[in-house]
Amino acid sequence: MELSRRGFLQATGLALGTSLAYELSTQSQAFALEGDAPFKLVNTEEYTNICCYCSGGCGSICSVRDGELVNLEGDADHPINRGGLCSKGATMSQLRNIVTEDTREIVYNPNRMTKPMVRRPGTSQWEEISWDDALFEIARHVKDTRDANFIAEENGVTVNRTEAIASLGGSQQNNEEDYLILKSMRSLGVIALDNQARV
Amino acid sequence: MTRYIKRHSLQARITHDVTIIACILLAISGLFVFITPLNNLLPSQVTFGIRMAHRVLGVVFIVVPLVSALLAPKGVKHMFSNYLAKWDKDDVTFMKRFLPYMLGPKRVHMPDQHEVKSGQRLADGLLLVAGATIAISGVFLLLGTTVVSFGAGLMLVMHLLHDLAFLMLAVFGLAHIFLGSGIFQPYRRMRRVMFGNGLISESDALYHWGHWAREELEKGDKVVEIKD
Amino acid sequence: MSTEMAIYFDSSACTACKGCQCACKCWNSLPSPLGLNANEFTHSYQSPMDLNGNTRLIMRFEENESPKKWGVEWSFGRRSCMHCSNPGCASVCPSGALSVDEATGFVRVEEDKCIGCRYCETACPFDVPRYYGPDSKVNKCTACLDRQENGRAAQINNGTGVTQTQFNVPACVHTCPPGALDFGPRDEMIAKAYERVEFLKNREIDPSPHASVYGDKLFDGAGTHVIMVLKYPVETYGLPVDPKVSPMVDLLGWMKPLTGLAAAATVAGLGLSFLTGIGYKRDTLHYDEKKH
Amino acid sequence: MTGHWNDFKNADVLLTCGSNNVENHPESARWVRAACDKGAISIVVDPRYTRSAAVADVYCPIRPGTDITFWGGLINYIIQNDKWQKEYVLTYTNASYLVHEDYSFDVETGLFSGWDESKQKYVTTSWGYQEEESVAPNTGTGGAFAYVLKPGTPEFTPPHKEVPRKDMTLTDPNCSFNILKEHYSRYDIETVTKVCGMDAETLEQVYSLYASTGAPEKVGAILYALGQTQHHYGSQNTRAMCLVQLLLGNIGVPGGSVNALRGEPNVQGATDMAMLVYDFPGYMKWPTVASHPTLRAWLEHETYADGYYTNKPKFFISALKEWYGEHATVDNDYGYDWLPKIGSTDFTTMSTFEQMDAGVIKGYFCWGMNPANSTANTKFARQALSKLEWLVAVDWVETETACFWRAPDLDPAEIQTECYYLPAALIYEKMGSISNSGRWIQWRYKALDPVDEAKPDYEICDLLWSEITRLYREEGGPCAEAILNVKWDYHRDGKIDPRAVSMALNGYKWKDGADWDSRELLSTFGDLGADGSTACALWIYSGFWANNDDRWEAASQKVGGRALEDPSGLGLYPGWAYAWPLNRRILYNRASADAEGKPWNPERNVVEWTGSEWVTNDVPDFGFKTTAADGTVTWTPPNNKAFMMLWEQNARLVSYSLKDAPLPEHYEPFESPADNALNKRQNSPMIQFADHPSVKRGDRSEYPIAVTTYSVVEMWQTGSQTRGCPALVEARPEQFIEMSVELAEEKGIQNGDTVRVWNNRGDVKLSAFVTRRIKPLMVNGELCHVVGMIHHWGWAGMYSTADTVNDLAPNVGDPNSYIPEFKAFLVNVEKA
Repeated sequence: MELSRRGFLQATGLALGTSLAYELSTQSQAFALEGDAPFKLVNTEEYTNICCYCSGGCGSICSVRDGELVNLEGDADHPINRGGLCSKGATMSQLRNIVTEDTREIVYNPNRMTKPMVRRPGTSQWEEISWDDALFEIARHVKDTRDANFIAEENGVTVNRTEAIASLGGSQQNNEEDYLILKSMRSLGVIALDNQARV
Repeated sequence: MTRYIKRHSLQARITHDVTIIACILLAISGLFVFITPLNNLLPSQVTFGIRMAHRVLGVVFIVVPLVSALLAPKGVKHMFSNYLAKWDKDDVTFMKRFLPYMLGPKRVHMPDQHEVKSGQRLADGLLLVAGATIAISGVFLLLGTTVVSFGAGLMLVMHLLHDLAFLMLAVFGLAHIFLGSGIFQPYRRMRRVMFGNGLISESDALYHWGHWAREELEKGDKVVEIKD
Repeated sequence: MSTEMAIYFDSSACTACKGCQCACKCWNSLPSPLGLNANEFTHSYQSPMDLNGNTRLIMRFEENESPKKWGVEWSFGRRSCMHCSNPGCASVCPSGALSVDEATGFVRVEEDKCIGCRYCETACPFDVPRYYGPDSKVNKCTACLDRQENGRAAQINNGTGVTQTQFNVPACVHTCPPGALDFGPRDEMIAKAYERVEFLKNREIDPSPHASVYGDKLFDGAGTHVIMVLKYPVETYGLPVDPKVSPMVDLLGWMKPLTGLAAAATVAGLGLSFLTGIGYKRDTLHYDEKKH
Repeated sequence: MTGHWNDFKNADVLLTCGSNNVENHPESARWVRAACDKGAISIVVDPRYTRSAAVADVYCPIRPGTDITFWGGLINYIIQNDKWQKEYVLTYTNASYLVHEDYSFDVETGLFSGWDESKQKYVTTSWGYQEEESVAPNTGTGGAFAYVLKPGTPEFTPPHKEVPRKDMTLTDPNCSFNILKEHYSRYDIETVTKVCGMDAETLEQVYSLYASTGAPEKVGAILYALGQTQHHYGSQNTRAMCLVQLLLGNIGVPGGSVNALRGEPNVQGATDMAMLVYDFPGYMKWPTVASHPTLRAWLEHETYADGYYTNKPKFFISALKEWYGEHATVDNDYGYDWLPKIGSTDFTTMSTFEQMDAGVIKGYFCWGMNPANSTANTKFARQALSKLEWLVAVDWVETETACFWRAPDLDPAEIQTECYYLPAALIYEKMGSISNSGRWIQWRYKALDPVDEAKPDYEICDLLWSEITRLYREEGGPCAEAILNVKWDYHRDGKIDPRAVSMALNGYKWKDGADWDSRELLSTFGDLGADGSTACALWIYSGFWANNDDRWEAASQKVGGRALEDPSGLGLYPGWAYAWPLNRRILYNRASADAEGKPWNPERNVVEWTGSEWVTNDVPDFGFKTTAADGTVTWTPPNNKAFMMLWEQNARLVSYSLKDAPLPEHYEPFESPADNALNKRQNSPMIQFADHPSVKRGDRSEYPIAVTTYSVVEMWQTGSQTRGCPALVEARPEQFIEMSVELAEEKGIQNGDTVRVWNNRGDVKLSAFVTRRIKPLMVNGELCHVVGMIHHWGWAGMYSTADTVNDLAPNVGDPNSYIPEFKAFLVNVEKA
């Protein structure tokens, strides 16, 4: 590497400066970690869960402290995965929490949208909406669409259906949720009810 | 009335003193890097502070003499001419008698010397070389671990140079302190030359640097008389 | 009581799912790039291409031509700290941040002691330690000694009936789906590796004539605490066949005692000098200009 | 699957075809390896040398979309080399049944008998059996249909059993076995290699290794996934695998089975629950106008004359009882009329986009799904979505569907759809049960509260339902009673509680006025009645939540079981979770033993007849004993009824149950680089949606490169979740197309170059991975280039975005499952 004398001096200053700045900026963290950092799983509560990716049904354990997820890893008891989790499974905690780049702090994953949103016709932005308003508006849409497109009879057969509403989903939900979705949608007369079994 | 010779200017003394204090503190803080168990004795805040101090002191150690040299180029020239002066018969005799003298100052007597005596030329010269080495390797290590990548090979060489220079500094620095601060009996009062007013008494000057003392006493421009 | 422990890696069983790579990140709270498309496109199944300040373990992919019918061999390797028995990194580490764990033989990392001098980077024959700028710390596999030491005692506080001790093996080993990674006493892991190599060499279909054990005998027998079963020749995995710690590292190792000795000798000599000088007296000298 | 994940370890040979199992079902690798460590052989057949191939013993290439040829060749090999398991085939399959005299197949037209050109479909009568006699249903005491006389049971006439004619000597050419033998005689090694593109030596090695499992004591497992199913003849692919396994005696045996490695975490549960147009929960049929205009018609059409499905009315009526509760009575046909009836128009996923485009569908709910990025021909799907009046996306993150109006090819200003995004809770932010591919129902405990305003799907559904019902109560509406009479009582302390739903799924004795604290939970569907005395939402789950003593605690229920004992050593783990039905770990396990009830291999002992009783390691899947009212047990000696879910109780070689063929026959993919070499018809006559204008079929003169699409381990589906996890994006940062060194050279493409891939439907750019793991194949004597693409990217998300690869896939599908053809179509490639 080549450095002019002046450049060398500048680099020296820069090196010293950055090194000092880094040392200072990380001082508080270094202080906090002083000596032995406490073990990650002190005073945690463990809850078992099942992986949300392929249908292997691998077991996982969530470690929780003060209502926050501290760790998630494979369940060593589980007869199928014996503690194992692939890259996706091993990263399930990141669906909720991620680590920031510079300060290595654990924060909620900003990629997740955690508020109800609405996008009005013709616009190009989401707007926040309260749960109550969202549910009210959606129920209104559902009722208006169903009532306007309800088929009570076809060739003398009672059919009680609407073809104007479709519902897609189920393979990401729990069984109990599937039943509620199925029951509500079918009871509205929905025929177009499908899930990722085929796509 | 006692006659004194002005041996070192204020600037020279400040430069020497600041640098040497930095050097001693660097050695101590460096020891905490060098000797692992020491590090383990202290809480991490303290070792952290020590690490920072080593870098700050390193800058002092390098910048102060450099700035001083830039301010007094003539002095630097003079200093180096002394260090690089030719060795005469007395110098050779001095070096031959050095060890016996150190172990028997009452019996062994040294020949007259010039402004920088031969022992100084050797030991302090090496101190200067070691200082420069440790400074340069230190700069490489600092840069190499922060803003640039020099590669493992060069860094290892720099580590080695830094450690070697440290060894030299340790050996010659201890000797320098032993003599310079006057722990060694014949060198009593020497401390003042660098850490005092920069004057040396006629008697001491004649004892340590006979040739130089006589030259100065004859010239007289650096001679001061002070009431006892 | 201390038992030499080791991490076992079987490249023939590894499916390169990168579970270990990700579990390492998650357990150790190591970040990944967060900007939009901020990761370097590696044009390879391998990503990232090498270890970095936030990545202590990667899966390595190597595609080679093969004399076999389909003409290709695809090997999966593990790139991380090998945990040498005589680690160059620990011997040059000036701050004690890297040291050999007496109980297990793994190379312990104590981040709070790291002074960011990066000596270890230069001393590692496997080019493993990486410096993490924002922290001014070096980053390398810790063998999850925190889990090894505390995991067994970690409490399972719930009503779901978890029975087995869960958290006491390294995170990468724990998460390995095909069980290509294992963890246990070093001699057992070595024995297991040799057994596996025999099995691979003698398979009726698709035998692996080049299969070998890596790590047990390196460094003139001192070895490492990661024991690998390599299905293909060693070079395939980007591993040095005969790694050596740089002689400079040895030289550096000598510097401490040498300096100590030299300093001690100097002090002793000076002490002697001082003793002989006790009672020294000298007449005041005067310069008589006329005399000369 | 009929087995389960741990069961792979019991196999002698494992054949993975149409799946990249170690990559996309990573835990399967543990159990495949467990088998191989004991000396088993693993084989991977795939267009690419995959991560699965890298750890397998034998790899065999194949051209995408030619699986039936591969399997047909194997069937032919097995029969020609006399490797079939004769006792098994003769005893447990319909090999000896005589197929209808009119059965035929014509190579010249590629059609089976019964083709109705005007209706473009088959009349399947000629695929059935020759009738020996007709037996009236037994409604007497002890008879299968005695229950129909119970008060409360709706009136219907149980069916007669048409007993098929058999020839146990297999001399009659119309024996099911002989028809099979004749049909696949065209599938010789030479033809197979010509169509599929592998070399004969490798193919014969694979055939010979796998056919070795025809020895009675040996067993082989087939592992497959969407590589088999995502074709317009996907159902026939799965049938072909079943035929292989039946001939080799590998179904019902530990270490055997046709193992569907399903892709979504609860796609099994969603299928069980019938989140499908034509299904009713528990593998029954949703009422259609044509076949089931009334409850009576449903019962008469769907009840089997023999086998376990003689009980089907019990399951159906119990489900209706749970649906409508006190409003379901025998007098109103248990509310049957309120259920919507399916008409003649199809509404499966691909059709829904056609219907949106046509303006029929106006509102759309998407529950954790992302069709704007995942369905075939997504460009068309997005255009269809933009015609909706409203859309509700319930998800964890902003999916491409939620923000389809931001798609690069659409202008938001022109889209009048009102779109709602409702934030859902993550899997560990809620509780509930989930079913894996091995039918294990397992419990997920809630570990913590959802972040911010996110809510569990069950709560979202409940809130919506209460808002909708409020509107109907206040305003009324057409057939409002169909909504207002629905029993929706899954609350505890005023809040929706999924455990109440678990009890509903499990089933309970109906008692007017009872609630979830007092209803008596049933431990088996054997206790269900067709008389309204029981309620059960999903009969096959009966028993998973049946502990009446601690009914709100999952850990006290079988679903929460964590016992690790495995007494048989076969990996059955009977105390871990609950495998439907009745905690049965291996379906059809009667077939694991010979005609006398002795296990084919004593090391794989699941059920065994000692001469006086059955000793069982698993819950028997056959009529093995009868218990009289006084508790006396009468053991049923061994018989041939190993498949009791079919009325024949024997497995079908020739089958009339699918719409498109009685035996799998090779047709080329909709867009194929080759002509059909096995018959003169290029595509299946029953291919769906091919005529829709959006399909825009491409020709091989313009698009000569065969492509297949697939997943990588680090990403999942459309990537909405995985592209939101930084560690995964770091591990797989870019979308790629894999191509051979030869093709790259021809096109001047270097590894890492951005390439353009296009056909009539779409045009995408992505990175080229030039690899030796894909090679051009010789097909019908011509060089055929094959490329492969992953499909996990879209424009949404903040860490990684790229073009939508599914724009390229053709929206044509299978007539039985309506699955799109993602796995084989045509594109062209150039350096971008």
